[in-house]
Amino acid sequence: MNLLHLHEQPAVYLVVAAFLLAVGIYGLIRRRTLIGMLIAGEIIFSAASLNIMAVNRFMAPDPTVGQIFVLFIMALAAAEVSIALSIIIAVYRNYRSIESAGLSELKG
Amino acid sequence: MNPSLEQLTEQFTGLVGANGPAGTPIVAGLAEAGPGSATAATPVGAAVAAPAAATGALAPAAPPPLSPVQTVNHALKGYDFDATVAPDQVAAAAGILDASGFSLDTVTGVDWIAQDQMEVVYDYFHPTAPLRAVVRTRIPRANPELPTILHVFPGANWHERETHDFFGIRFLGHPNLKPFLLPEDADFHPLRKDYQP
Amino acid sequence: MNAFPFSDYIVVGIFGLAVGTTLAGALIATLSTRIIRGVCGLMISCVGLAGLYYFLNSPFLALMEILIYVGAVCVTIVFGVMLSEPDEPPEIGKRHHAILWGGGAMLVCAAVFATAAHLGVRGNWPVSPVRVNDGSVKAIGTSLLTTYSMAFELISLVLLVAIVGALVVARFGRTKE
Amino acid sequence: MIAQKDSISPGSSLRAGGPAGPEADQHCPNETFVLNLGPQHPAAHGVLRVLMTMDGEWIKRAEPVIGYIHRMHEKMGENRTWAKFLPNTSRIDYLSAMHYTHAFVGAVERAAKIEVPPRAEYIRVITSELNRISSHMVWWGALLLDLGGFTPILYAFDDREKILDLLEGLCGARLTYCYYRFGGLYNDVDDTFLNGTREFVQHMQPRLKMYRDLVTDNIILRKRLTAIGGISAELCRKYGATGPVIRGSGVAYDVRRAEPYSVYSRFEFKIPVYPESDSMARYLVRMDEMEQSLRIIGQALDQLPEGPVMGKVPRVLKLPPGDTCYAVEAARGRFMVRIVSDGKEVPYRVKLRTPSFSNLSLYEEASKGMILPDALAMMGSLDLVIPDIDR
Amino acid sequence: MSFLTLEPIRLLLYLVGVCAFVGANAAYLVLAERKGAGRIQRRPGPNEAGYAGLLQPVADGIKLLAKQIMVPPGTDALLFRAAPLMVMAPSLMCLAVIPFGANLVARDLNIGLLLVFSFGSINVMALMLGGWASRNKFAIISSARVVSQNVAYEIPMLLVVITMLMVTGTMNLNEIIHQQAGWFWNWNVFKVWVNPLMPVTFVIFFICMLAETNRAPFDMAEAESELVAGAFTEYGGMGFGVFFMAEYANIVVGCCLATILFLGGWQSPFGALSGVLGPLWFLLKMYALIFTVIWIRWTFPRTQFYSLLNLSWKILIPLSLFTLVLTGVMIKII
Amino acid sequence: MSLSTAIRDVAGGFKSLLVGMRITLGQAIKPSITVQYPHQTLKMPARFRGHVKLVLDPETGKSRCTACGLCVKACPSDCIELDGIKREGEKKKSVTEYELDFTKCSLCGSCVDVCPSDAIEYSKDYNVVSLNREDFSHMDLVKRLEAEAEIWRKHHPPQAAAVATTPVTAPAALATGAKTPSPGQKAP
Repeated sequence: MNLLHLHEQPAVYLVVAAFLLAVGIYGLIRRRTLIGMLIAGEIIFSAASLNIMAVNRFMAPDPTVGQIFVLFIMALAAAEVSIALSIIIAVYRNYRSIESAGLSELKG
Repeated sequence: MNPSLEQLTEQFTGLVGANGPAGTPIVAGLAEAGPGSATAATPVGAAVAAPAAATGALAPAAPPPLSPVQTVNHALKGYDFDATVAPDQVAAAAGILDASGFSLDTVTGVDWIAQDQMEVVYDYFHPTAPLRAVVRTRIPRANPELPTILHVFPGANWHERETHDFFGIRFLGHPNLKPFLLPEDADFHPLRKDYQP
Repeated sequence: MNAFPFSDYIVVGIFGLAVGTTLAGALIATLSTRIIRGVCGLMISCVGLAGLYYFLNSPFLALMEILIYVGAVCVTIVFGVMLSEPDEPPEIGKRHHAILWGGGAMLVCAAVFATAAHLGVRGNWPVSPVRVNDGSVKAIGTSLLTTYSMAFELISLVLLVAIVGALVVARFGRTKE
Repeated sequence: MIAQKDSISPGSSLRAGGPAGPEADQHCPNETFVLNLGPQHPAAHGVLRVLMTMDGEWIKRAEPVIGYIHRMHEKMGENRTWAKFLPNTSRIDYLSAMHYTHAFVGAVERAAKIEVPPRAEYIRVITSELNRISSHMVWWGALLLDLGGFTPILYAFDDREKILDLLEGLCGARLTYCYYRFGGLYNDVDDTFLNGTREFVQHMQPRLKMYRDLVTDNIILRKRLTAIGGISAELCRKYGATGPVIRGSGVAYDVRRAEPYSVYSRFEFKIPVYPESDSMARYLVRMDEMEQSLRIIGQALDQLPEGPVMGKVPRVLKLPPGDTCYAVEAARGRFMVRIVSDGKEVPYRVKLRTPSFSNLSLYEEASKGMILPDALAMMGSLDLVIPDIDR
Repeated sequence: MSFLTLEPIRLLLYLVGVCAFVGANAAYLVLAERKGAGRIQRRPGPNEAGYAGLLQPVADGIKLLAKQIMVPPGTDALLFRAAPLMVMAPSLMCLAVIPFGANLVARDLNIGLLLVFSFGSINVMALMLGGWASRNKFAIISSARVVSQNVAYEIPMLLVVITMLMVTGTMNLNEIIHQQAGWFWNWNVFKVWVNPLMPVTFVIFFICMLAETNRAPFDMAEAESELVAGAFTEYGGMGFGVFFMAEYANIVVGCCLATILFLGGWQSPFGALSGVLGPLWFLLKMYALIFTVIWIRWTFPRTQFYSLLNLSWKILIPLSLFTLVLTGVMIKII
Repeated sequence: MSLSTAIRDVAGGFKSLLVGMRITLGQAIKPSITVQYPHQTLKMPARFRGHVKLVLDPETGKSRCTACGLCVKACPSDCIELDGIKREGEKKKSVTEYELDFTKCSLCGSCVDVCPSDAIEYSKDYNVVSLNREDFSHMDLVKRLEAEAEIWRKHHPPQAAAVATTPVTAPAALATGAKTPSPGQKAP
């Protein structure tokens, strides 16, 4: 593997994406506030996008498909954030807390 | 809507009684140094400025009786109506004036140290009629307390606080008699005549 | 294509910068106790990711990443932080619980990372010999409005639903007063 | 980097409002915070402090805290002779010093029965109205500053400078005139002043039109002031608000008409009244008042009689015992001086009833539920002068 | 191949050039603003430092540099320090794709327009973080305002830009300018045969540009009579100075964009002389717009925050949507 | 609100903005009206009230003040201190010390009003500056008068100047005295 052509190696992108995924999962587990979990979720989204883009760039026959799919993910992420935040704010208004542990009473 | 002086005189006479506020310790020295009507009784011929809205009937020319409720020549005194009431009647007096559409001008005090009294003066003006009314009361200097008129005129809030600041007069029922114009930790009352800085 | 002597090194350096930014941002985003810094980490990570997209021959997506993530998502999250509790609450419960949980999470993540990275590096990914087009903005636009018009419509629908839903939910919280 | 474990994080101050009392249960979170506006804040003209309890940008309660430049003028009055107190009066409301001096001089003249020559009265009216215009110009510029328009105050000061030059040429001072004396005036007017005032009246008409085009008709200003900051006539009455505030609420109360002093009864002028009782109404009242003041000045200049400007005043001024009031229409409303004399050379009590004090006292009531920019615009439309409140 | 044609060297030169351009502009636009305000208010403005006050920016800069940068206790010091940089960097980025002349562009990107907007959006984030990190109530209210305002005005602005994309069919800024060659009626703002409402579109763009750059009469973020200095309340010295410079850099970018999209960029109004004199025409148009911005600031009072949002949601967005649809229809018909 | 009124409102509002911009542009092309203070100065009007100063009597070249103390009594802020002695052969006292506490003075002019011999008047100095507080809290008016008297002496025939120093013969000298410029017109 030539170090000077690192940016043309699909494996590099895949490893970075894997790292992002792992970090995102860690955050999702360890974060105890909803917003923190939301951020971790965004990282996981990023990992997926990067993975798709890498595959799209190096292996796919039609490089537009991956881009369109990533666009789709971005739109989803934006939608998700707006919805999630409005829920968080509503929850906060009602419970004065956005700790995920405190929300168990929602189930009842 | 606009009240006449006769109406006011009548209402206030009903309030304080014909012979003066019951139980108000008006000391005899009033005519000499107090807000006596001696000057108001002089003829209007020596008018100072242009004749004011002279709706006021002239005070009687003879040496005036110390009537608690009287009309005054505006051109001489700057107000038309002068009533002396008992300390516990100030709110009722304010109620009468409020019903007649008066507006609170100011509340202030005068420290009559020689007579060991404090005078609290309520000035009223009328927004639509050319009328000015003054309501005064006297309270003992040792225990300067009288009821607030806050519930009649909410604007009295600041005036009463200021009067409390300057004279130490306590307005019973006032919710917030903290130092107002004076520093927050002020425990002195500068307009008392015995105040030493 | 370039006669400049060190151009390769520069390119690799910039690439390393992008990778580093992405990873560091992601770490900040998940590890910092302050949510606001977490958002900043997300932002940094997204900027780095935009750089990676650029290297992946897609400047369009790179710019969209910045426009959407930094300009919209992060701003929305910061706004949400302002309107609600800002920080991670201190750990409740016993210390060894936290260590246990942290260790467990770390293990899981390490496993995930190892598997995915192994697959990425060792996986025998077939490379398609033919390329239909160059993946330019023009090609994306054409495909979006022809072959993938469904996706396009879905994006707009999702966004519309999101707007309406966010309004409804946030309003509901407000009327509770 | 992760070291910040302090209990208060940035921004938590936004919600660090009142203590969560029993009524603030979890379903009705108390999301207020206290904003300390002033004593040094650009919108607090001078050293006024307003403690605002806010819910977001909405004001739940705005409590003015005053007294930062309290100087106890009333006690000063008890420590010096009547004449020595005269310079103090122009320092209470430095922007309309003439009116304040007028009230004190008038009260003493009324009590001592000093006759003022008619020429002096006319000149008092002219200078008072000039002073009113200059005061309104400062208000106009300052209100626009509050609203973020920077240029009008300089245009207003350009015109105000002309007034100040006139008055400086007349009595030597630009702000704290001390021009009226018991029984008359400090000195007579000269032709420079009379011609200058005539020129000024001519000059102001197109300028007022310019003000109207530039600011009054401006859509942004209209949006900022119309239907905002309502103060009802009843509220004005209960709080004793006077001047343009009550006239902007549809009540034609003007001391110049209600208790005509000096020679105001000899002039024709309208009392501008707007019934809308919003900030714009107060704005328009003041703009119209400038025109009316110009009208009065014009009439007074035409009718100005010849004669002395100083009446007969005893060398040692001793007022008869008793109390006397004298009220004038200052630029901000009714200013009343109540003097109590015990027959000595020194006042027994001087009470200064200032308009801004009463006008501000209704602020707490009127600003409930407004948003911050509107509340500040309303404060601007009240035309506060802080020394006038604190005295 | 000369040394100068080497891409990295060229880019480095442009980097220096852009930085110098922004720096000079930020410094001297402050002076121009103060001079302009002086003219409008009939006073000379700063005129003591140097000839006619020309050294005033230097004096100001030295003063700001000499000041200690205070970080208030209890704030997030890192974010507090990072915010000014975050606000400055994107405006520099944006200038990289602005074509000042036919060949005078640092990076002639195919999607230059998108780049300007994507980096322009970082601005909001930076202001918000600065306000948040200051731990000051005025600053937090201000940053909340910044976000609402920017969200409200980004929509009509992008709608207008989409209209222009439909008219021009490209996101390459230089190409947009090329399309407006010829006499001045070929400029987009006068192309009423494409869209009768083109001047209105330009006005919408200009208004949105004012709002996006937080300029008077839309300077709710730093409404000094309400919020002291808004998000910058706690900043002093060069921290404040950088925010201040970034504000002017943003105005420059905004006016550049308006010039390119509507006023024909470096094209001369007479159909000739736009080759060598191109940059001159460009700067002329840009500074004319900047002068208008200054002129507006010193004429009007500040708008009220909620009517500001109303203006966007109730007037500008419907209007820009209408022009968008109208343009689409017109393009289809022609 | 119907659409037509909405459009009319918007158009009217826009027009009002344009009118405002026209006005400011119109003002911008007019010359500036400010006075560049250190470079240009204004002439103070004749009645300008600056700090008080002792008047130099153009006939004697001395102060007219008789140290009667009326101004001290009239001053509301107690900022005048003066002292005088009765010299040999003079009917009245003459001032030896006149200190004004300018930090307290409110320029009300009561002292000038009450002065029976017109010995004090307002100076036209408005830019009295000092780095030293003492210069204002103890403003020595006699010293300032001396500076004026110095100029006065220069403009007078030597015998008059000589006479001025010997006050006993002053009336005789003044009878022959030349015309005097009025030093009051020249602020130092």
